[in-house]
This record gives sequence, structure tokens and C-alpha cells, in this order.
Amino acid sequence: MIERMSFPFHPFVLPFLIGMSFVLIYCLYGIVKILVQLTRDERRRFLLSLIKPSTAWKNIKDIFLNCLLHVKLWKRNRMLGFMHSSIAFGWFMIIVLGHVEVMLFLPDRVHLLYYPIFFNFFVAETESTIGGAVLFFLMDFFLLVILTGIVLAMVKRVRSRIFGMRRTTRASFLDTVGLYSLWAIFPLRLLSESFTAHISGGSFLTVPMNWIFRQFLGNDLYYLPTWWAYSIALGIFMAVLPFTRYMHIPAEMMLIPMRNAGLRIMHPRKGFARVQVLSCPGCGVCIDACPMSARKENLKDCTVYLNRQIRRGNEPRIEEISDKCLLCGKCTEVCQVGVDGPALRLAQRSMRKYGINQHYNIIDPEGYIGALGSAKVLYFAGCMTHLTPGIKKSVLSVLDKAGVRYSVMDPDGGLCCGRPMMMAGRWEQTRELIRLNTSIIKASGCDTLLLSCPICYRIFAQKYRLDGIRVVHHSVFFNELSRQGRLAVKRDPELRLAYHDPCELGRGCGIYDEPREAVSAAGVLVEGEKNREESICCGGSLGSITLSYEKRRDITLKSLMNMKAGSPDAIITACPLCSSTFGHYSDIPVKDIAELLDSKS
Amino acid sequence: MIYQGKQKIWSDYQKEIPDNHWFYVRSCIRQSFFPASEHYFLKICRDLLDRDIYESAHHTTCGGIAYHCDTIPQETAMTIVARQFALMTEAGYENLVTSCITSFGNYTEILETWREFPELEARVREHLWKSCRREFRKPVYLAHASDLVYKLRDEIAARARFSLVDKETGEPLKIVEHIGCHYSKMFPHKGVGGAEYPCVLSGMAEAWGGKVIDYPERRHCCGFGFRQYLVKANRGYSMSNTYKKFESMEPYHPDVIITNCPGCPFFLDRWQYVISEQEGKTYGPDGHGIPVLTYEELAGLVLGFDPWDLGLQVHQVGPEPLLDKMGIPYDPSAKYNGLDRKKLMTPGLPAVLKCC
Amino acid sequence: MDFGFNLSPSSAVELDKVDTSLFRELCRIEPGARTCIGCGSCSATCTASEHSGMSVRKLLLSLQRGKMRDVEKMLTCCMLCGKCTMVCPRGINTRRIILTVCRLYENVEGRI
Amino acid sequence: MENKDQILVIGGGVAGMEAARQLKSLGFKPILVEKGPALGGHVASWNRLFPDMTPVRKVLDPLTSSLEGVEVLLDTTVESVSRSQREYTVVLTRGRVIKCPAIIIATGFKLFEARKKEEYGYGIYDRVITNKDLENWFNTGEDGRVPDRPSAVGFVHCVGSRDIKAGNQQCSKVCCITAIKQAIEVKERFPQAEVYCFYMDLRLFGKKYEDFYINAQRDCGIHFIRGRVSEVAELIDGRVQVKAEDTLSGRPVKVKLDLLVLMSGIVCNPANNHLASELSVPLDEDGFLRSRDNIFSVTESDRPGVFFAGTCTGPKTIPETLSEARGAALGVYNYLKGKK
Repeated sequence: MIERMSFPFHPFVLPFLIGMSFVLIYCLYGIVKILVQLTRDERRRFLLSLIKPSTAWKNIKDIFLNCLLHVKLWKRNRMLGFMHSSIAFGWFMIIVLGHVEVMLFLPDRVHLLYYPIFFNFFVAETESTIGGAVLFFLMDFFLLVILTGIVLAMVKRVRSRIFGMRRTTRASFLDTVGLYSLWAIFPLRLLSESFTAHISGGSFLTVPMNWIFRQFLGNDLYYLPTWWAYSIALGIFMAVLPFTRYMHIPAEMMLIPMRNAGLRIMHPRKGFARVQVLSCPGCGVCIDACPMSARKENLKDCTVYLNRQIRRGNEPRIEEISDKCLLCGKCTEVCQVGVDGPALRLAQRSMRKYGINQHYNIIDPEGYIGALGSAKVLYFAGCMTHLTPGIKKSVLSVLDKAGVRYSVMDPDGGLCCGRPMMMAGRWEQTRELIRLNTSIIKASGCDTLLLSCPICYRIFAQKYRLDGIRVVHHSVFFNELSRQGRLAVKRDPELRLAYHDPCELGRGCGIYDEPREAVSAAGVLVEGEKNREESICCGGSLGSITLSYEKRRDITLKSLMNMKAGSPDAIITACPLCSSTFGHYSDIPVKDIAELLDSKS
Repeated sequence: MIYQGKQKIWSDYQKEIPDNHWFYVRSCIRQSFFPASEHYFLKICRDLLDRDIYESAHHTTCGGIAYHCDTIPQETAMTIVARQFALMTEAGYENLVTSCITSFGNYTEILETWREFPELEARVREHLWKSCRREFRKPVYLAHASDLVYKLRDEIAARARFSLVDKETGEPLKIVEHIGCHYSKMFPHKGVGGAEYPCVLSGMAEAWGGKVIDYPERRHCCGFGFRQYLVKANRGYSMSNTYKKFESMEPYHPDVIITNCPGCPFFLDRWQYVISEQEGKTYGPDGHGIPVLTYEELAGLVLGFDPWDLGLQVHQVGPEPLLDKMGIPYDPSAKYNGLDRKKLMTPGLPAVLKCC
Repeated sequence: MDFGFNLSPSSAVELDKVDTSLFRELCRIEPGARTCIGCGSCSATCTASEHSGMSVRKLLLSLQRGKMRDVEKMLTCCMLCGKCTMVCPRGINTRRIILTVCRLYENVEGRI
Repeated sequence: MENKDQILVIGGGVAGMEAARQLKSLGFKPILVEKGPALGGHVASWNRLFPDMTPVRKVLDPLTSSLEGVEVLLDTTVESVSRSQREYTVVLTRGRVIKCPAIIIATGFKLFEARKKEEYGYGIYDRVITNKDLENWFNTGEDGRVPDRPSAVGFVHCVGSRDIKAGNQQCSKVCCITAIKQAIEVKERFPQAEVYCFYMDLRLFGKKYEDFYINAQRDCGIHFIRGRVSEVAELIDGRVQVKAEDTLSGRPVKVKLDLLVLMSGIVCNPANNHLASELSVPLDEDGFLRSRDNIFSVTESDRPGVFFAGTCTGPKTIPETLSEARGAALGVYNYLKGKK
């Protein structure tokens, strides 16, 4: 191997150099800015996590699996996974191999940024070494891998359904520029390397192409422009990257360690929120996943558009998107980057200024405490269960049948768990309600707090500090009673029951198996077409502030359709709100798990 | 405002008022509020128009005030009224004319109640017999004294020396008529012109040359309301009603208010003073109030009686601007003279309300 | 001069004088606010009604009658639980109304 | 002329017209008697009809044209009726005598005379009109009482309906929806005007009526105030001031209006009294003619061969009236078929 140039520079590398430097400086600045925006505590936690071996290892593993191999995408759709990982991993490998080449053959040129990229321009092969052949082969191989990915990407632009996507985002102008420059990079590299293959060497792809080109192209004058073009394509891509969806490439590498460090979104726009927004690749997987997409007018209200509007600073649209969302969490579940759409929206909602701020100090906890018994199980029915007295009655009946002694915390209503206020982004009010309820619960002397509403359950389980009091959802509790034999459930082998995962219980709290087990004890469990993590919101969610009743109808119908995939005799759910929302439109019975178990025991 | 529309309604509510031979019952409170009014009613009817009107020294209150203050039951009021009827029967009259609107309403209500519940009438007859050994016949015609003056309005107009016209401009005076609530609100067909657009006073005003103005709160009570005034804590409420009426009539710049009820002229008159003290507000021109007269006083003025003989000096709001407009001569120095033509004393003047 | 009594203010609401700008703004944002038929379901089911007399029906009416203080008072205990939204026969998005009113009060002078 | 095919239809409103039309197509010879100078009754003085804003012409034109060949006697009333074994002999004004085996009474209703509600000042205040006046204004654009640019317009529901003191206990059935229709129309013509509807109850029972109501509330921003207007007074500038109680907030309300529309209700037609005594058919306490029963035989009287159609038996909507007219015609057919 010898250097072709006496001086290791040629002006054509300038576009790349400029673009690359810009991106590096931009990202560096961005990282510093975000670190500054974090609170002191967060920053400390984040930096410590980077050097802590366990999280550091997890960071590397996650980045490798997610950013390069796109493991989550593979699980979603193999074509989609292959397309993304071929480009990302292939490109990564080409860069790595380029550096290996430089380090192997010209270690003193390692400091030149452009050398690994344009290696074949600067270095000519004079003798065939086994190392060179293997490297050249690998280079051509990964280039081929990338090109396959690019071809797939082009197909996806016209036929997204092949990739399991009904709808994709519409690219902005800069996104298009980025996209086309990205597409151009690799064919141009192929061309450049092919044209110079007879000088610099090549492998199975570049050598035959070189031979073909040389058949009708007489001299070597043409190869310099292609290297220019290759560099320019790279330069453009780098230069526009910060302003396009491709910003997700560097941002995701920040997101993963920050998430692993346990950071939460504290500010609607700054710090971790900023990283989340920038990490959105704009792929649009969330559009199909979003239950609101049942109505065409809502197609632009899913997380990908929220991120886009936040980047553009379009406040009216940010507010509209934030307030419309049902907060079902499905977009986060399907997002391969893991952008937390609901949390991002809650943060936006928390920005609002109100002229009337609720205070609950006039509510006297003593009135509730005085009415409590001494039972160890304390049942909190919650607002929604009070609206579905059938569920409340069944819960109490099951408890009686199982011989569980209990007292009811809110026999006549009047108390809210705080989750609705939290979903409106009103932390101060939420904290007040938590304080109020906590004082009552602690005074009760109970050891178990039983909830029949997932909305309540989620906040009690995740936000309350109850010092050892077990917080349990009735589906889990009743399943235990059934397994322990305290509740004798008669199974009807003819009865087909579809279990609907309430958003707050499933995606919200990760409870999928216990309710299914309980349902199976009473009948034959059938699944909806989408289930568990991917179940579809019933449409009744308190998460949405602006969706009106009539506009939720299509969402409910779509969710119902999903539940009926297995031709069930009844739909079973574990949430009073789901139950009554479905109840308005369903033509088959909709029951709460408590009602089911009560009727079968 | 479509005047023909009103005329159509008036024609629906006409009332038969006999021309002559009346048994007159006085009002309890008018004799102290505006003592000349009843005197001049009798004087005009008897002396000027030559009518037979009889009154008995034995008649008492009708019980209306006590009844409306919830201090006596209706049956008691009925027995009192039955006694008046007995006096009338004993005097050989069958037409009853009352000076007081509340009495008129009370009598009307009682007669209507007896018509619906004859057993009640029988019981009252029994009560009356037991208590004072009297018997009675119900009056054939019941009228309020203003009904009678309405009936005689043209005869009075024919004898009028002055008319309700601004001497300077020749324009008719703008007159607010205020009808006592108990006149026709309970039984619209018992009042001349009904309850919505009564024409008992407006008929007089128009016959004597004035122009009646129709202001939004014309139906509203003067604010007396019996209990509302008599309990001191409620007096603010009583005055607020009057205030509401004045606020409503203010844009029309009325020259005079005429009334046919004992309480109304008193409250419409006196509250103008209280409002002026509390709110600094007066409703007449240049800090004056709006004079409030009874229909008898107005008839007396039109017929040319001396304003001080008619007792206009006992009004809080000075009548002088009205007298000036009508061109009625008066002697300012004689205003506070007694019947013996000697000066009684001069009252202190209010701070805000101008009273000449 | 003190007479021991005073004029009492009229309790009548003059519809053409009441400032309903906040209500109109609310209706611009959530037109459903106009469709209340005063059935009272929201008040009957309200979790906060026993604490602060909260009622979406009264809230909407009070805004139209200029009773701004009443609105403020009843809203102080709302927990946004959404029962009113669930029971409303006209499908009015009451939670949005509540949040919107709370926000619009930012511009109301002299609030508590 | 064969007397047995001749059927007398009394009243030339939509009920009578439809009944005559149906009788004609059933093979009878209807004779339509109308006291006024033209057919169409009250409907003819209207402009558009709820709930689809149908122009009146669209209802009356087909009815009129289908009456071709039917003998129509205008400016004619019934003087006396006598009944022999087989037929009725009806003496009409202008000396005409008709013998017929059956009669359909379609004498309709009378609009409550708004003047009787003295406190509303109809006929006295310059800016108070009735629903009928407003429809006339929609048709002709001529009414001095309707101002050019009103800023506030009020509607008073139940004027003379559900009012024992006005002599009518019954609900007129159509005024609520008519008020809403007219309120929407007024709002369309005067978008700047605030429109207030004062109601006791809103009785919107028919198909699409509730949609109309929601439309009026949400899209037109019409204010519905539950409370009956207690009194109306004229202000110095000629506008009227209306007082009512807003019963939902328990407070008295006042509003100054440029135009007040009184929703005069449907009351019984006094012409029924004469007809009822001539035919010996009884009247109900409300003054309307009494049907055999109020469920199964609404269009039948107690007298053989005498049938009712439309609002002569009580307040009804136009589609109900038309259905009854058809029912009455069919009743005549079945009655005479049975006799043959």
C-alpha cells in the first residue's frame, strides 16, 4: 500500500470536512447545553451512571442493539428492521473498517478525519496482501448491505405497507434534502470506489464495475468528480442533519444513557425533554399505533408530530396535540427509540398557567377516618367505580365470599385519587390530593389497599409513599384469592371471554398475566387481535382533555372491533371506565373482572 | 305606544258606578297623612256636584292593615267588615264607597270569598249577631272613592278653573299615575281599566288636561308593603322599591304623581326626602322633588281651592313648582298657617331636597 | 344622615349589561358549553360538590349571569375526576370546560 | 249527481285539502267548503316550516294542484245540518244545500289572541309582535314594528298555552319548535343580535327537533332562559324591557329588547261550537271537538258518518294533520263500504 498523493489532502474532502466539523461542534454544544439544563441532582445522577460499570455496560449494549441493529424494529417488522439495521450497521461497519485500514496501513494518518472515509482515493494498492483483500471484501460487502437497505428505503417510500406501516409521516423540506443526500452517499461511494478500483484496489463489487466502466470510458478524468460528489453528498447530509429527523442518530445515543440513569422529564422543553424530542426518528410507527388515528382528522396528533412541532416551536399545535392525547402510552410501547409521548405531553400540560388553582384543604380527612373500620384490607372504590355501582357491588360481594374483612375508604365518594389532576399536568393539586389520601390511608391501620380502578391503582402504586402498605388492583387480588382457593370460581368451558387490557393497568403498570389468569379461571380466554402491550385504548380515557364524546366514538368502535377478533361471548376488562365506554357501543356483554368472578363463584 | 290598543283594553274593563247615594267609609291613615283629601272629596261631591254621600261616626277600621300584617285572621276582618255593612244597611244605603284602597281590596276580597264560600258568610253573620246584635245586607255596588271621582271627572272638568297644562308652554303636564296595589291587582274586573292599564286615574288626568306617561315600572308597588315598612329592619327594602320606581320614571321628567291609595302618596313623597339624604339624588328639576298628590287634592286644585286649604303644605315635596306651572295663585307666607290663619311654626328644611 | 336602613341592591340580573366575555371565549374554545340543558346530572354525581358546591351546570349559568365569584368558589375543590363528563346526556366535554375556565380566569381581575 | 258519493269537507286548510285529495283518489266527490277567500288555512300565512325549513309553497302547491276537479266553495260556511236516515243535509251560506252520506270536519284552530295577555302589551307596545306577524314579515318584509338592525330579540314561549287564566290548559305542541325555528331565522338575518328564548319547558318531541335545539344553542348561540316572562314594559326609546325569573339560577332577570315575539298558541276554533251543535258532536273541556277516543279513533266522532281531521280536535303538527286527513278519508271509505 502506498499513498497516491505526496501531500495527504485534496480539496474535494472540504465539503465533508466542513459538514463533519459542523455536526461535531453542534452536537458537542448540544450536549453541554442539555447537561446545563438538567437539575444539579439529575446531572450528578447522569454523570455517575456513565462511569458506573453496570449502567455503562447497559448503555453500550442498548446503543449497539437499538441504534445499530434496531432490534426493536426487527421485532415489529423484519423488512423494516432489515432496512434500518442494514443502513445503520453497514455504515457503522464501513466507518470502523475505514479506521482499521488507516490504523493498519498508515497509522500516522489516523488524526486526519477524512482519511478513513476517502481511504481509496488517497491510498493505492501496489501489492495484494491478504489483509487488504479481506478488508476490501468486507468494505464491498457492507456497502452492498447498505445499498440493499437504501433500495428497500426507496421501496418503502412508495409502498410502506410492505413494511407493516399503513401511514408514514410526510417529510419536511429539509428532511427530504437529508433523505436524498443520504440515499446519494452510498451509490456515489460505490461509483467513486469503482472508478478508482484499478488504482486503489477493490473487491467483488467495485472491481467488476471498474472493469465494466473502463470498457467504455477511455481515461481516468471522470473519477475525480465522483469523489467530489461523494464528499458533497456527505457534506450536505452532515450540514442538514441537526435540522432534520436524522438528528435522532446522535440524540438517541444521548437518550439511552439518560434513560438508563433514571432521568425523568422535568421541564417541558429543556434537558431530557429536548433529548426525547430530538431522538424521534420521525418514522411514523406511532401513527398507526395511535388509537386516535381511527379518525382521519387526528392523524397529525400523534407523538411524531408532537416532536416535530416542538422542534418548530409551533405553540398552538403543541397545545392542541398535547391536550388531545388519550395518554394510552401505546406510541411509547411501539417506538423503537422509546420516546415517552405521554410524559412529554404531561410536561407540556404542566406549563399552563391557571387563574383558579384548586386547594383541598377544606376537605377534612377526619370525617373519612372516623368512618373507617379496623379491617386490614382497605378498599378505595374511586370516582369511576362509583359511577358503575355494579362493579362496586361485585367487588364487595367477592370479598365477602372469600371471607376477606375490609373497610371502604370512600363509601359515598368525595375523594379522588389525584390521577386525573396529574393527567392534566397539575402537579401541585396532585400532591395535595396524595397528601390528603395518604393521611386517611395511614390512619386506617390497613396493610392492603385494594383498588378496582386502574386509574387510581396506577397513581397509588407509583406515586404514593405508603410505607409498606400493599397496593393491589382487584384483578390481581381476586386472582390470588382464586388460586388460594378462597374464592371458588366455576369455569365455564363454553364461555369465550376476551380480556381487554386497560391502558393504565397494562402499559401503565405492566399487569397483564394476573387478570388473564383470573379470566381463564372462569372461562376460555381469547385474545383481541392486538393485546397486552399493544392493546388499543377504549377511547374513554381521562387522559384526553379536548376529545369530545362524539369524537371518541370511532376510537371505541375500533377498539371493540379489535376485541372481537376471537369471537368472544363477552368482553372482560378490569377498568370501570373501559367497561362503561365499551358498554355504550358493544353488542356483546362487557363486564368487569369483578362482575365475572362474582357471577361465577 | 299604541294608544288605541289601550283604549281597547279599557273598554274591556268598565265598571258600573251608580251616580248617587253612597255610604262613605274613611281610611284609617289618610286622616293623619293628608287630612284634607277626604274632607274635600265630600265637599266636592256634596256641595259642588250635589251628590248624596252619607258617613257614620260609628264606623271603624276595616281591619285591612291588621289583616295584611298577619295580626288578625281573615274571619275577624270579615266580622269587622260585616259591621260596616250593618251600619250601611241601618243607614238605608246600598252603595258603599271607600276612601282607602286597602279597604276597597279587603271588601272586594271578602265579598268574593263569600260568593265562593257562602257558609263563611253565614258564619260571619252569626259572629256579628253574637258580638253586637247587628244584621246586614251586602252592598249592591262597591266602589273606591277614585272610581266615583272618575265617574264625575267630566263634571269636575266642566267646573274647572285650572287645567293640567303648563301655563307657559301650553303643553299638557306630564303625569305619573300610581294605582294602589289592592285596587285591581287581585280582581282586575273590579277596577276601572283592569290591572294592567288601569284608567281610573289616567282618565281623570286626561279629562283635566294632563298627559299620562307610561314608564317601565308603572306596575310596581310604592314600597309600603305593610310589614316591609312597619318592621324597621325591612325599611331599606321598602325604600328600594320606591327608588326603583323613581329611577324608572326619571327619564320622562314627570311634573306630578297622582295616587289613589293612602300609603302610596305618603311613601312616594317621604322616601324622596330619605333618598335625597342618603343618595344625594332628587328627581324633580333643580334639586326639587316630584310633587305627589292624592286625586282629591288634584281635583281640588283644578277646581280652584286654595292649595293650603287642600293641605299641600303637609307634603314633604313642595308643590310650588307645580302650582306655578298651572298658574295657581298662592300665598307663600300663608303656607304654615293654621285654620285660625295664624302661623303655626316653620319646619326645618332638608339638606339636599329643595322644598321652596 | 343615618336612618338605620339603606337601599338594598337589586338582585335582578340585567342580561344586556352582564359581561359574558369569558363565557363567549369559553364557547369559542369549547362550543359544547352552550348546549347545556340544565339537567343537573353533573352536579348530582360530582365528587367535589359536597366540598365546594361544585356544579358544571351552575358554573355555566353563573358565567352567563356574571356571577364570577360563584364560579371561582365552586371550582376550588374540583378534582377533575371526569364523572360529570361521563354522565352528561349532551356529551359536553365538561373537563375541558373546567380547565379552560380555570385558565381564562388568569385574566379576571380581583380573583381570590 | 249521485248523493252517495258526495262527501262534504268543512275547512280548507291543509287537513281539509289533504282529506279532499284522498277522497278524490278513493273515488268520492269531495266538496271543500272554506270560510275564507283562499285555501291553505294558517299554513298559507307561514313562510318556512320546521324541521327542514321547507318553504310553505312546497307543501301547499302539490296539495292545491291535486285538488283539480274538486268542487271548492270559498267564502262559505255551514248554516245548518240535518240528518235523515241515510244522509246529512247541509245548508250552506249563499243558499247552497248539499246532501251527503258523510262529513269530514277540518275546521282547524284559532291562534291565541296575544292581546289577551295584557302584561305583554301586544297591540300596545310598538315592538311586540306575534309568531304569525314574524312569519308575515319573513314573507313580505313589511312590518313597521320590526326594526332594521335589532341588537336584541326575545321570544316568549307559551303565550296563551298551558295557561289556565288565559283559558287554555293545553300545550300547543308546535310553539317550542316554532320559536326555535324563528329564533334561528332571526339570528340568520341579524347575526349581531342576541336572541333570547324564554320558556317554561321545552317540549321538542319530534324527529329532528332536538337537533334544531342543539343547533340553536351551539351554532347560533341563542340564549334559552327557563322562566316565563312576567311583564313587558316600554322604555322611553321605544324598546321593550322584559322581566322574568331565570329559574335555573333562581334570580330575576331583566333585558332590554328591540323586538319581542310572542309565541301565540293553538286554541280551539270558536266556529266549532256552532258546527258541533248542528251535528250534535260533543266538545271537549278544552273547546276542541271530542274524538271517539284519543288513541284508536282520533279521527272519528261519536256520530256516524262524521269524521275529524287535523287541529279541530287539538293542537297538532302539519305531518300529524296530514296523516289524520288521510285517516279520516279512509274512515269515510270504510264507513260507506260497510253501509253498501
